[in-house]
Parts: sequence; structure tokens; C-alpha cells
Amino acid sequence: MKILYFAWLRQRIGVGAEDLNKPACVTTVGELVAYLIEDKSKAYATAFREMEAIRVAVNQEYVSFDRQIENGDEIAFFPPVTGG
Amino acid sequence: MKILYFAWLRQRIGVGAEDLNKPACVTTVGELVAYLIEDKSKAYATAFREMEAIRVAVNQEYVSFDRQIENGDEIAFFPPVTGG
Amino acid sequence: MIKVQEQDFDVGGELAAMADGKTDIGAVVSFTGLVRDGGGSIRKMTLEHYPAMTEKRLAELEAAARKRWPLDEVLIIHRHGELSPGDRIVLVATASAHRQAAFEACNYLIDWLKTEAPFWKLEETQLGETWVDAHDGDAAAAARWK
Amino acid sequence: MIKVQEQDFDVGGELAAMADGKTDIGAVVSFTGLVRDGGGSIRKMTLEHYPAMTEKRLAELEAAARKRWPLDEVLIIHRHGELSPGDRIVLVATASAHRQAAFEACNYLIDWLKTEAPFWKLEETQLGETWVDAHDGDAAAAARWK
Repeated sequence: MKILYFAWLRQRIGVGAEDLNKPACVTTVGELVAYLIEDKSKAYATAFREMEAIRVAVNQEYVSFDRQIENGDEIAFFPPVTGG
Repeated sequence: MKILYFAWLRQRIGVGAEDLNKPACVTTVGELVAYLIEDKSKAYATAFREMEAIRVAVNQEYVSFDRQIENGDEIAFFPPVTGG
Repeated sequence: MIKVQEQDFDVGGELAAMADGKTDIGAVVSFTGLVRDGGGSIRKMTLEHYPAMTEKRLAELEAAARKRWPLDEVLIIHRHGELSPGDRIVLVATASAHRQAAFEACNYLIDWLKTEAPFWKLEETQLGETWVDAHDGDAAAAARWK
Repeated sequence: MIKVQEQDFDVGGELAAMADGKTDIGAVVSFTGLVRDGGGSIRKMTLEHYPAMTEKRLAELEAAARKRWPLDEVLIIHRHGELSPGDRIVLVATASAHRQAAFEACNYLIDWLKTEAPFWKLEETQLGETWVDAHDGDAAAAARWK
């Protein structure tokens, strides 16, 4: 899986992109977030604290946190968008 | 009074503008039209035949045919507008 | 600002001038009307107008829009004289801090301009000259804003 | 047509190109969004985006607008990178035979772009950097079109 972070999520975690082999216990976006929060090597717990302010896209489409994910997916986390 | 004609009204009557000393019997726009139709020197009767398709402005403001007119007024007759 | 003129106008230059040097304008909305020739039969179009009334009505429309929406700038440019298919006829543009105000005011201005500004279109085809009829839909579009 | 780019764009040139050589377009409506600095405190704005998703979402929005309204042309240009107050950020333009279709489609596109296109604004003031919060009104504006 490729995981992307944008805006303040990117700043808090400290990287914009990372690769991860999907752990067997992770089948949904929500489980991926829970898995990341357990990892203390980066500030995931801080970044994902305001979950209601975080949007997720899988393969460039908006999805909800119960969306199933595969190892080949591109998963992006970001705050509500503010373009235009 | 100055009387102006635009678009097909101007073409039918043959002039775009003319001056007229307001006759005593003419007090409204409607009476002015009736007075002009009596005048056979120009094609007023033909021009004013389709009255429902004619708009009138007095001193550059849209008015109805019962509007009172004065000798100093500028009275314009024209078809529904088609600008923009 | 109201301009009634024979010559063409530069849309980009006009729109840039509306926001030039200002940093409190978030949105510029523009409407450009072009001479349309659906059937390919129009050779020429002549726009006649009533100059004294045109300026007066357009200024009144600008004032009405400014009263109704928070607008930083309003621009209406309307051409008259001889035009060809594809030529620009009219530009209506509004600038505001807020995009919805700019959209609504621009839409309002062109809707009312179509039913109130004293312009008349004469189309020339191979069959001769025809005065364009007013379009019922235009009156309905303007009435939405009452 | 979708363009996502760092450099500025030429509004007049882009709008003219949409109608160039065509005589069946009656209306071109454009929305230009500018970096706004109401309080005079913004020194710089940086637009971050998610390139693969931006292109995809904007293309989907264009397709949705074309399905809903009879449009001859659709243009969306969105900048990213460093901008200053007063700079152009986005241009949305629609061309149609009919003005109401052009107005509604342009309004629809910018409303949805604001809530769906993956861009984020970072403002730099004397006090430091702040990520701009999403505006509740934008979601409401987009929901009107459902």
C-alpha cells in the first residue's frame, strides 16, 4: 500500500508518502488508522486525534473509514479541502 | 415634443425623430398615437397597427399608454427590446 | 461602470482592471454574449439603440444590483452597430468578496439588460433583413429576480 | 478542459479560445477566484494539492456538468504553489448556446470544486503559518445542486 498525507496531516506526521505492506489484521481504512496509531515511530496518534476533521481517499476516490483496502491501494488522508 | 421611433417602427414611419407642438386635444401617450394615426402624411396607421408589440418611453423611462405628456417631453416608440 | 460603444472590447484586460491593486475581491464573474448563428444563415447583425435611454437604464440596473448585493465593481459594456456571427456583443462583470453575490448579480444584470436596455437586433440573411423578435424566456428570466 | 498549473493564466485569451471560430455559442460565463486578504495581514498563500486525485475529480466534475447542461466548452484552470494577495487562483468557464445553462454550470463547477477538489491553502501572516479551515457555507452551496 501507498499511504499519502496532505496539509497539516503531512506536517504532523513528518512525511508526505510512505509504503506499507498491509498487515494481515488490517482490512479497512479504520483498521489501518488504528494500526498506525499504535506505531510510535511517528506522530500518528497526534495527527489522527481529530478524526472528524480527516477525509480519506482510496485510489483517488473519496471513501468512508469502513472501506475495505487491498495491498495495492493508494490511501490518502487529508483535512477538508479548501481550494478554489 | 420630440418623438422618436426605433427599429421597424422607424423603418415603417420613415423617420427616426420628429418635433411636434403638442395639440391641445392630446394629453396622454394613447391620445398622441390616435392623433398620429389620423395624419396620413406618413405611414403611422401601418406602424401603430400592432399596438401590443409597441413599447413607449417618456423622457427615457418606460411608461404605459395612459401616461400624461407635456409639450417638453421626449416620447419614444419602439418594439420589445432584443439586446444583450 | 457603463460603456456603450461600437468597438470590440478586451475581456481579459477589462476583468483584470476590475481587481487591479485590490486584495479584498475574492470573485469576479463575467458574462460574454456573442452573435450566435445557429443555422449558419446570418451574414451580418446590426444593433440599433436609443443612446440617452440606454445609458440611463444601464446605470439604474447597476445601482439596483449594487443595492441588492455587496459588490466591489460592476462593469457593463454593450456594443452597437454592425457585427458578424461570433462577435462579442456584451460583457457584464461583477466583482465581490463573495462568489455567490458575484454570480447572482451578474445573472440579474444580463437578465434585466435583455428585457430593459433599448437595443434592437436586425439580422441580415440571404433572404433579406429581419428584426429579431423578443424572446418570451427573457421576460421570465428577468421576473425571477422580482 | 482541465489544467492544473503553477503559472498564472490569461483570462481573456482562454475565454476567447473557447468561442474561437464558432458561431453557435451565445454565452460564455466565467468565474475567476482571487487570493483575498480582507484584513491586510496575509503575506503569502501556498496551495498544496494531490495531483492524481485533482485531475481525476476535476475531470469527473466536468463530465457531470456536461451531462446536466448543454455545454459547448468547459474550462477549469487551477493553480498551485506560492501565491500573493490579489493573485488569480482559479478560472472556471463555460460556453453554451444558452446563457442560463452557462451560468448554472459555471456556478455548479466552482461550488463542487470548492468541496471536492483536493487543494489546501496555507496562509502566511506575521504571526506564522495557518492552514485555512473549510467553510461550512461551501458544503451548503454544493448541496444545492444535488
